[in-house]
Amino acid sequence: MSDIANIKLSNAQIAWRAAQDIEDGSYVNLGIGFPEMVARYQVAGRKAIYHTENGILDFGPAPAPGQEDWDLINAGKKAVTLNPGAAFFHHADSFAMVRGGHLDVAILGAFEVAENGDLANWSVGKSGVPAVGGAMDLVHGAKRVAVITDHVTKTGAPKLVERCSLPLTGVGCVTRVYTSLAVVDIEGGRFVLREKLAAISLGDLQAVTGATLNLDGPVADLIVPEL
Amino acid sequence: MSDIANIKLSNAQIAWRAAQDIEDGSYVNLGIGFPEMVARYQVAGRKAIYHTENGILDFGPAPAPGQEDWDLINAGKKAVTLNPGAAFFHHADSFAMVRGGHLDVAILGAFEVAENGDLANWSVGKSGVPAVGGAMDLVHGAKRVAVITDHVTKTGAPKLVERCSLPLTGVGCVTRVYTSLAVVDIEGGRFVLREKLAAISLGDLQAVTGATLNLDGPVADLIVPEL
Amino acid sequence: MDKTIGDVAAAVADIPDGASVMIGGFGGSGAPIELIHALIDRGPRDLTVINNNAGNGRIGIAAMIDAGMVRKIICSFPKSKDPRAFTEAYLAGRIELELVPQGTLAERIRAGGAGIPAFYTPTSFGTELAAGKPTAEFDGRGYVQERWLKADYALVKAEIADRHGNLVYRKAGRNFGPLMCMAAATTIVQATRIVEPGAIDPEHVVTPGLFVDRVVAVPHARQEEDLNIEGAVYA
Amino acid sequence: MDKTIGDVAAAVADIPDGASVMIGGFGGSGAPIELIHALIDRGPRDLTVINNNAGNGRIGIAAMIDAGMVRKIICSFPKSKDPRAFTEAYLAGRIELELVPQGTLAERIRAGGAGIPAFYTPTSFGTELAAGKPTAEFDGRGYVQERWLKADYALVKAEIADRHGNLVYRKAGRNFGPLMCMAAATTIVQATRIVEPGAIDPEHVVTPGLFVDRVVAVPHARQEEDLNIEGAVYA
Repeated sequence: MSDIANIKLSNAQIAWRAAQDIEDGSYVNLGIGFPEMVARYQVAGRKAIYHTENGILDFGPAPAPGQEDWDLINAGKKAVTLNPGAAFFHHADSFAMVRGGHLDVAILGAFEVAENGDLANWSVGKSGVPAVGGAMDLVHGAKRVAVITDHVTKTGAPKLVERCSLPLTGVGCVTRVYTSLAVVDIEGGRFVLREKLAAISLGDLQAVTGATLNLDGPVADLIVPEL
Repeated sequence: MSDIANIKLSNAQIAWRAAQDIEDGSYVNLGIGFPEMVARYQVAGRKAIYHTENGILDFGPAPAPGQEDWDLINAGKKAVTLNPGAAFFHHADSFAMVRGGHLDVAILGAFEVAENGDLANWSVGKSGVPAVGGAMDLVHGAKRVAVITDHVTKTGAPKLVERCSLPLTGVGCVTRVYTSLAVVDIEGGRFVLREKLAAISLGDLQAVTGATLNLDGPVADLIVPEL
Repeated sequence: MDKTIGDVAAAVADIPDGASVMIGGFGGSGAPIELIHALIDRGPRDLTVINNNAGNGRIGIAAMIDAGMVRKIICSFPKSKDPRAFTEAYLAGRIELELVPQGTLAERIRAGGAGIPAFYTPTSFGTELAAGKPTAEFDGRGYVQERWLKADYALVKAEIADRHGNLVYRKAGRNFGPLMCMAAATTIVQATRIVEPGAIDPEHVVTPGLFVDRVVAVPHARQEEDLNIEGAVYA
Repeated sequence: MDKTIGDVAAAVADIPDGASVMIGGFGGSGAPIELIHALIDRGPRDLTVINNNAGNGRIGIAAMIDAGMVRKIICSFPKSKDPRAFTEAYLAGRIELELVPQGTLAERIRAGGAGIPAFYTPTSFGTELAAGKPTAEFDGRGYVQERWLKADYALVKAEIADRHGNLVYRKAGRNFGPLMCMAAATTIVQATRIVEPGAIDPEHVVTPGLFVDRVVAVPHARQEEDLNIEGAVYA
């Protein structure tokens, strides 16, 4: 397993891969932190409209340094800009969009994802200060809820597991996982491998995955550009 | 009883009396039909802001004939005008104002009012086409829910009763009734007479009332101008 | 992203028999008359119509009823100046009525759009309109449990739309429009004017475009009330 | 009808010990810093604060915590760039935390303002944040029952207010403001500009004046984020 660190995708590459599945005309929410990176790799010629739960639809990238307007921020409290056609709304309307299933895609980070679609991404347990933000809403908030994550933890433990051990964010909510090694769908309570890096064997991939990777048709090579 | 028809207040006079109790700065909803007349007698020097459940706050009187804008109507679908400081909002926000208790006064008509505060004003029974509109919301919608009504029906039957016989609009919701003969509060499940026309004796008033009129302190003369 | 569609006929061309259709408007204010008439031209049957009212005169929803397209109406106030179409169909047993208090109707539609399957309201507690519904007591007061209301389609009238579907309304024509846009699987909007994205100030948008699927320009939209004053008949 | 009040001190002068206080803002956007600091000057104790966050740096809500005024915080995300004030008080057991998912927090506040005592949401179903709450199944899916949230006071920042209390906000500073205005017994608003009734287009009003009790002009309102960048301390 020691060579996983050498072959695995960077965060940028995982974000790039996730961006390829965002269709033209999609309404998208990107979780705070790593998922925000997906917007950088929006496919040319496709228009995605980004939603931020603090009340903006169709915001754009960060302004130039020094040009920040701190009333114009995203859910991660980073300064953003507006695209033509943007709209402001209050928090109840914003979460009506989320909870009402009006987003096409939500992309979130994960501590653990289980083969039954359960997600744990908000709490590592009892110590410290708990904080949940909008994560528990977002997992019920989109027609498609995807996760982007390293395939294993910093200590090498699997993040794709049979059952989550950490406090849940949502039950049975994730349908696709983009990892540093593979693209895995969740269907009927099991992981189905769709793509993997050519450099890793199925056996080695299974060895760093905490639940069975099922096959359902051919497994494509996970191919991403240098970034 | 035959002289009740001669001494009783006109609708305009009942509306005038109800208008005297609307304090400066009040937010008021007037039910469709007869209650709309209360706005005509707003006390000089007091500002009341009228709410209509179809989404306007601070509308004014009807425009001149021929000047109607049929997108600017009240709940009775009559053309209105706007005062400076008016606002438009959608139906859910409008009934949030109602149901959330943000109105100071709602004034409604009645078929029957019971001594327990129950109101029947939307249905005369099973035949024909039933229609409820906003009545059932309005009875839970104001800090003070008052009724204006003739004291008796056209056939002389009491409208102030022990228990409503018609389908209820709301349970225990009315706190004051302005009738063509008297002003009656509802307190602790009983009618308390506050004012009556000087021309009618307490006994005669009781005789046309379907439940006991209790006394709690002096009964004032119900005095209204010619209108 | 361009949600505009060529004409009202194309905008409603896929509404099938048996569909549930929310129709904006309170009386004539906000009534999308041209979309309704396009739907009559298409002629699907067995529709469930959700509107505050149930038609007035011989146009709009009343004309849908006269055309025999409506199986059921969910509304708060099926009366109007000229309610013949509904009244005759209802008394003849040709149309089903679900009568809902107006605020409950609005809140049920909002709940449908907001992913809230049920809520409690004081409205109708203790009345016959609460019959058969679950009740509960909170802080000593009785409430009725009401369910969300969704629909397959919404037909809504706006004043200005941009190509992304952002909307502003006109005066009290707003009424149920923003709620119905949220609660329908497919939202179809007629707008007096269609503008480029960015032409509506982001602070002034009432319905964000994500709630809207199709936008069609009807620059000379008629007011239902004016048509009724003229004695118009759509058949 | 004139809801304006002379200064921020007068605006918050009656907020007593033990009050529940909703405070608008998401991070620094929409945070009514001047009203908060006026409340610190007054110094009521044992407050319950409802906000999306729990303070950042040494100003605003963080400074309220440092001043020992806050008994409990109801929020979704008690973390920030500089969360020392809350973190220290929380870990020392000096402050109680009710953690609520952000959308549930927003909806509970709206419900409080809209007279809806309880509603069902999919959010948090099956998680530890649903522990002890009633659940129900609708159409085969599990939901959690959540209760309305009201407060004695709301402190909200608007961009423009008229003398009747009609409000518009600035960009994403809107966030919880319109909801909190609805849900508090007494709503206190600081506005950058106060105008005469009629100066705000009725189509553009975001919070109608009936939800607002007091309006105070703070023409040179500071942004919490800017103050934190400057290293400001309020004590």
